[in-house]
Amino acid sequence: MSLVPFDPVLAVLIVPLVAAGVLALLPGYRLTARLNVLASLVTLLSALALFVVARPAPNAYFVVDDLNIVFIVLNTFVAFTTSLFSASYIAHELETGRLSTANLRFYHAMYQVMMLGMNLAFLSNNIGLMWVAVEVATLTTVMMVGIYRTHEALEAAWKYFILGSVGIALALFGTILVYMAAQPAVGEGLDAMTWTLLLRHATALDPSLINLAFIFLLLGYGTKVGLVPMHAWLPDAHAEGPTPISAVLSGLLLNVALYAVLRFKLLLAATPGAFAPGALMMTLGLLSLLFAAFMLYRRRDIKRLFAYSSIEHMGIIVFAFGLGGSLANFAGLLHMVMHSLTKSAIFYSVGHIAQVKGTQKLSEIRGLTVSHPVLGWTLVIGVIAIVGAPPFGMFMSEFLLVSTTFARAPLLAVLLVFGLLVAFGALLLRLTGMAFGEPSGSRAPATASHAPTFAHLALVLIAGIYLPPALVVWFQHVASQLG
Amino acid sequence: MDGLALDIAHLFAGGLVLVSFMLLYQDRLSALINVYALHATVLALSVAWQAYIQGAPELYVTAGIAIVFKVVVIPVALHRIIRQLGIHREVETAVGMGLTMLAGIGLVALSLAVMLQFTPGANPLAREDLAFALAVLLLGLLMMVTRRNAVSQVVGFMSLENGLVLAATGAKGMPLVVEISVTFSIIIAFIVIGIFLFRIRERFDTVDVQALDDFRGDRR
Amino acid sequence: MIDSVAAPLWCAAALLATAALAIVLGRSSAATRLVYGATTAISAIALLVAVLRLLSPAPDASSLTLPLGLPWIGAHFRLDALSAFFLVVVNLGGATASLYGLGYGKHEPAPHRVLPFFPAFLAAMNLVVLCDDAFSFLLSWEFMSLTSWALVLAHHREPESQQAGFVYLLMASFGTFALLLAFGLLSGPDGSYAFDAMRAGIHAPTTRALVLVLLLIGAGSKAGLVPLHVWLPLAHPAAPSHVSALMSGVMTKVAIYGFIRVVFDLVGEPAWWTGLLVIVLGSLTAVLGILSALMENDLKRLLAYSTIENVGVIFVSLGLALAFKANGMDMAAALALVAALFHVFNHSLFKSLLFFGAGAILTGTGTRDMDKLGGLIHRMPATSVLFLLGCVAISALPPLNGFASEWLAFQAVLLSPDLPQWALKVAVPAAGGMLALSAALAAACFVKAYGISFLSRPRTTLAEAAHEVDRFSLAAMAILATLCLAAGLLPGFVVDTLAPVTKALLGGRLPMQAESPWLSLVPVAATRGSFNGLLVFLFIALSGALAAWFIHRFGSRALRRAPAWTCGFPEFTTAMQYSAGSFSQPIRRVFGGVAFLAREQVDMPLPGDIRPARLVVSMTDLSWEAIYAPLGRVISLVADHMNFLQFLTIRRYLGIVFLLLVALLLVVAIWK
Amino acid sequence: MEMMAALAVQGVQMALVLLLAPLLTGIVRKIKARLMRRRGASIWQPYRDLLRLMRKDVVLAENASWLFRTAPYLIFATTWVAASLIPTFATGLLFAWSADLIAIVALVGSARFFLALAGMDVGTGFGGIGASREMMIASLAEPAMLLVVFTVALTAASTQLSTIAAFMASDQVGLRVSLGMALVALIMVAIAENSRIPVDNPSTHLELTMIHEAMMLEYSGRHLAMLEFAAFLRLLLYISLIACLFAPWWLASSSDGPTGYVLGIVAYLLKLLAGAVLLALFETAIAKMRVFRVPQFLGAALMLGLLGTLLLFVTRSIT
Repeated sequence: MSLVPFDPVLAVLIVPLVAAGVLALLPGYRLTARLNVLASLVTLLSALALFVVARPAPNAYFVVDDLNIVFIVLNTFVAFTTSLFSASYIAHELETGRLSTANLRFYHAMYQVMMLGMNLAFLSNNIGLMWVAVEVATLTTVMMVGIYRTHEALEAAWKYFILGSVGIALALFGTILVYMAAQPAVGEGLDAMTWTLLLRHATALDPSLINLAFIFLLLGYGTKVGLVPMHAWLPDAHAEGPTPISAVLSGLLLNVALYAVLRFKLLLAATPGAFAPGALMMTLGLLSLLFAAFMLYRRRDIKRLFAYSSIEHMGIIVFAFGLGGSLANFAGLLHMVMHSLTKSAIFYSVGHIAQVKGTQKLSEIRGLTVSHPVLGWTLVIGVIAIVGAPPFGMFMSEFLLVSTTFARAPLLAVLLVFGLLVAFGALLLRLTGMAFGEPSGSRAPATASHAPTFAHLALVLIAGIYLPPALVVWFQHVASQLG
Repeated sequence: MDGLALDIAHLFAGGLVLVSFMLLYQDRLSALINVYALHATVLALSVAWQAYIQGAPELYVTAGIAIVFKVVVIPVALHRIIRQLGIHREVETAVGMGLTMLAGIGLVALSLAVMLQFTPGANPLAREDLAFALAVLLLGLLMMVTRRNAVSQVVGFMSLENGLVLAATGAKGMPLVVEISVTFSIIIAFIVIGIFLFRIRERFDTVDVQALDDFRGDRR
Repeated sequence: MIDSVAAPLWCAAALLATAALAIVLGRSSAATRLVYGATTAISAIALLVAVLRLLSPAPDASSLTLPLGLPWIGAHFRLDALSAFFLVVVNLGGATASLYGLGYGKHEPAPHRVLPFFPAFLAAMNLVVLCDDAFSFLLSWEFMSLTSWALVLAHHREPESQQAGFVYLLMASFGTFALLLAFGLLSGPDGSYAFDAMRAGIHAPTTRALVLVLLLIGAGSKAGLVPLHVWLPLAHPAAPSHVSALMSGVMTKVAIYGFIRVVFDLVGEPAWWTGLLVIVLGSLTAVLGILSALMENDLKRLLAYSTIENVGVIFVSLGLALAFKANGMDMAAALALVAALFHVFNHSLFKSLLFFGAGAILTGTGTRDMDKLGGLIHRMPATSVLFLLGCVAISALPPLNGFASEWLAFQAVLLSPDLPQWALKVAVPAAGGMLALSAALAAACFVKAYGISFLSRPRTTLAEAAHEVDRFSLAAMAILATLCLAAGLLPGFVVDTLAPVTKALLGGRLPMQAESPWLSLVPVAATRGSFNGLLVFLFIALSGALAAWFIHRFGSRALRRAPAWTCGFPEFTTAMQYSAGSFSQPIRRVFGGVAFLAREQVDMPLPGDIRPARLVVSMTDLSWEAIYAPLGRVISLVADHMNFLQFLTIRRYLGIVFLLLVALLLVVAIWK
Repeated sequence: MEMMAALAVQGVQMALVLLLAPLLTGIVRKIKARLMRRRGASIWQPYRDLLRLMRKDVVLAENASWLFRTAPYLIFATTWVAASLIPTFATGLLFAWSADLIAIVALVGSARFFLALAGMDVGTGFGGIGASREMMIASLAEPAMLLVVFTVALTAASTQLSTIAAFMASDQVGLRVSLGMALVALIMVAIAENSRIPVDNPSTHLELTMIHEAMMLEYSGRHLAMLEFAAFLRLLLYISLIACLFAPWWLASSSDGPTGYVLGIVAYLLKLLAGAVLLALFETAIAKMRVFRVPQFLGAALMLGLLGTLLLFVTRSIT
């Protein structure tokens, strides 16, 4: 259909790489912002091409299958909308002087490198390459979290770096163990690290080594997912970094790490002798859900509030995959997509709210639906969507998850519902405080780009009522594989 | 030949664990960095020896990178950072030295028990390397957990990374591109650490993690 | 086409379109008239369709599946006798509320906060009644809660409506999760969520019992059963009056529909003790509800508590139906279910009428506090007549519909000696006693409501300056009042229309009332007991007219005005009148000690101290103090204790991760 | 043809009830006076009072509303209908099946409802005190009354008065404990409803003690006549209810001819006389209770009614 053999997989990787190179050289914020949006748009289009073009055969380094095709498109779409939001957000930050063009010099380059890392992580067929991609994404986000150079930002970045790197190191050790387990069956070199071959020979893998490897991988990538004992970096990284980065962190990076855990769970499900990781994942999931739910009550900073809400939702998703069964897995996958769309939409409006009100303190933000109707109501709709109320998409995933859990493990379902209710109480309490009542602070109209937020919420609303059959088939196929 | 080669590899790996213990024992920063350089050299030797035994020429590249960066560049950079930032010299520990040593021994025993139990199938060389790598990894973590100042945490982290490189070389036939990119990313990590240490120094005028902790977000 | 499920679905879609239109219209002045006009028309059409479906003898239910909702199941919709009846209740309430809104809406300070959500609320209620699979049922159920939450927050500037909104949505989602768990049980691990699959499935007795308890929690909290009722008196008064009429009159009925649909239709054979549980809860709700209503001084809160009482009465009848069905007495079960459904219809009528009246008072005087009203009968004559009719109906006095449904409930109670179980033998008469007590207290409560607000002399300038409301509000109230009278005079007609519902759910039905002589109500047998509303009404009217004619003919007609007798006190101030609190003081003395731990302390100043003595009355809402306050304290305590985990140092976080890793390795090493 | 006869009997019943009511109260007042060693007014005095009041003109308060003026007729009508539905001298009346015992109790309840409202209309303290205390008493008396109705209806397996009377007259009834309790409860409720001595003093206008009189304080002329007549009717209603339920002998059924009716009427008069004498005796023998002791009094009636129903449930399953 086109002259040059257009391979979307390569395009999705090359475009951010080239863009990063170009953006690193260009000074001046206005031009780089537009270029950044353009690059993200091109990446999105090439990712969308994956739907149209026949799927390329998996080679040594890249693979496109039912699991990652949806997440690549989601990743590039949210990256594109975040770039739009970041353009207007950073422009405002420059005006108010919180950021200078000096320390913004590498911002867009870092942004594109992060995109490269994430896309590579999704596309890579090689577990080692995936590890490197996640490491690259982590390092770039560490730099961006510390961009404001305030005391808190540096402390948050340093904490994020140390905890992230330890986590990633554990993940590397897990990857090496998987390689060791695969070596006798699949042979040495690249083959022992490529997913497709590992899956094909899964029956021959050494089960005991795979179990040990999964523990390291779950702890390693779990740190990047933000599961409770390893979550400490997440709230501060969200609160102190610029809001586009919080949106990317919550929306995409958590998904990337979770995708990695899913890949290895696929492997584990295929290995007969391996012990079921369900119990461990369910405990970590419930622990995160309950811990985050209770921590929501004492939060005083709006972005830290939604960071803990991300931990809570990651807990729900990991619990869903831990429970297993086609319905719960389907619910988990759906929840991942819905959470990233809704949470990034919430962070877009939170970003604008923090700018307009000049503060991130919950106590100083009141009466949004009166002072800034559009921002206020998008926040209300966002929070209603995130707590899993119909007619938004999260309701379907929570419906499936809670009903199957109650049918199979009633006590766990009661715990799950208790966690959800406690979290809902906290979010609703803060939302009522922020969105309603007498407005406080400045009432200057917000010069904000609402397009990304509306796009996300519209998608979530549609998904709540009608899911495209293609997506359903893919997810059901993966859900049955996940075991 | 096989027995002797195994013993020498065993010697190097054991030596790495011993140097990790020495790292735990240091109480002055400059001495700590020198012991880290020693740690890196033992790693390089072990990798070189693995290359010789497995007849895998690309491992020499990893050994070379290890020597160039980890034995020379990183310790020198750390020394300059200490001198330039005027960081006070002692290493404050959060947990008593005796207790840390005991914990270290326990960790080594645990890693040996776990790895040897889990890898009956693999060849003896790989099993040993993995066991010792896990030990070095856990000791690195122990060091990060029990030290107060930032530089000693960084050294702990780098020794942890060395354990990983040992594990990677132990796994016969680990593809070169992964080796290279793993070591490469560790180097980038170190660059980021350097930048941060300067920024922290510029803002906090001390690199003591204690001062850093006072600025935890959303304080009570 | 009439009896197919497509017609009401189109009406629901039209309502959603009106909601979208309202958002687009935003703050333009014509929006109020346009939106309420549209909703009136659509609800009227849906009402017509539902009535035709209910009257037409179409035995089979028509169902439809749309490709929306759960991908592999789709959204099922079904219109059978039960949903047709509740569709009538919903759309009748909807039509009259929108008609009332046409007039009342003009005084709304922030119309843009009410208009988009009102049609969506109506659409959601219509959908709940039509849905035939667990997912779309819960989706429209929670959507109903969401839209009503937004409406409760219409006047969001007052802090108490914010608190009302928060408590309401939290309790609503708690209820929805209970329902979700119940549907999880019914659908089983493989997730067959369609209702017909659940109907066909065989469920273990423990599942059936657990589903019923979960339904009691889920639907009960939405309807207002006692321990879960605390949100209702907060939320209903906070919403604009026509919305609180919808919430009290119609939304609680949709909750009862949910209960009936699952317990009677999906679950199959109930255990006998479930009936006992429902009867006990229902009678407790009835008495506690009306006692709290008596203690209220705010008119709309009084009406909200009285809704709780009527919901209690309905649940007692439902419990009786369950008990009879469990023992295979289909005829008695049919009688009890007809009593419940008749009371559902009646309550939606007179409660909406009373809330419209309260709304009229609010626009007329600007306040809901009864102690500021008084003498409105002279200044708002039309509203006072209609409100009086509502009060007479709700107090279950003979010529009107309240008495008819309560009479049926008593007939059902009188059938209960044939029940074999001992617990039921003791519980049913006690429940009958509690029903009678709550009916008597309801009469007292509405004497107070009417007497204090409409009769006697205006207590404040607000009441003096009261003015009559516009014709739309009066029209809406008049429609409901005439329906109350009609249902009271011709109860046989209503019982006949309910027959197909009981036939579908319980198999048995009451004998045809149409053949009974003079259209009287003969539920079981003529010798057993019958009641003819029309004849009694004519009898009273005739004898009243005869007496009036006789006196005016033979006695005197003279009449003159003079000041009222106040024991000779010179000035006749309004403070001498009884206030709301003083009217309920005797009843508080009798019942308050038990129900509210009511304590009265007289704070008498020391001799020589000239400050006035004060009487302090302290009452506690038992369920709030026993369940919700401690729950709130526990959660904030746990949140406090866990809060330090946000402020640890990096080293300690690393330590936690390190300990977890070591622990896992130990477990794996030992356990493997 | 027999439709006309039934209609005639019903007409006689309504007229009889109307005529006897003032006489009954006159007799009660006469006997009470005699017991207190006073001559007391003649037994026809209530008739003279009613006629006198009907001819006097009505003095209305300034702010009295239309409810104040229409309430008396409504109250009189409902009480008269309730009284005429209770079989006095004959059962199986034409309109008997149009309303059963529960409906009659509800009719009396609606009369009380409108009286309380009328009492509050004028806005003086007395109306308020009367209405609030009346509703407090009603909130206990009505459930007790309904429980009595339950007990009786469960024994006779019907709530239709004529069926109950027929059952009570038949020998199946036997001596039952629950019926005894029902009788005592019914008497206590009758005393409370008719505001007789222990609950409320019918003849006094003392602010603190009057309940029923307080609501009628503002009335005058023909309206007062209507309310007084309603009060007389209510007393007759309760006594004929007790007679019909617990002493249903010689009630003429629709089948036996005029002799049965005459016998029925004579028996009914005797029953009324007995009731009046017993009431007068009871009233002079007991002093008025404090207002907040009345709830215990009525609580006892409620408990008796509930116990009666419970016992009945239990005994039925044993026999």
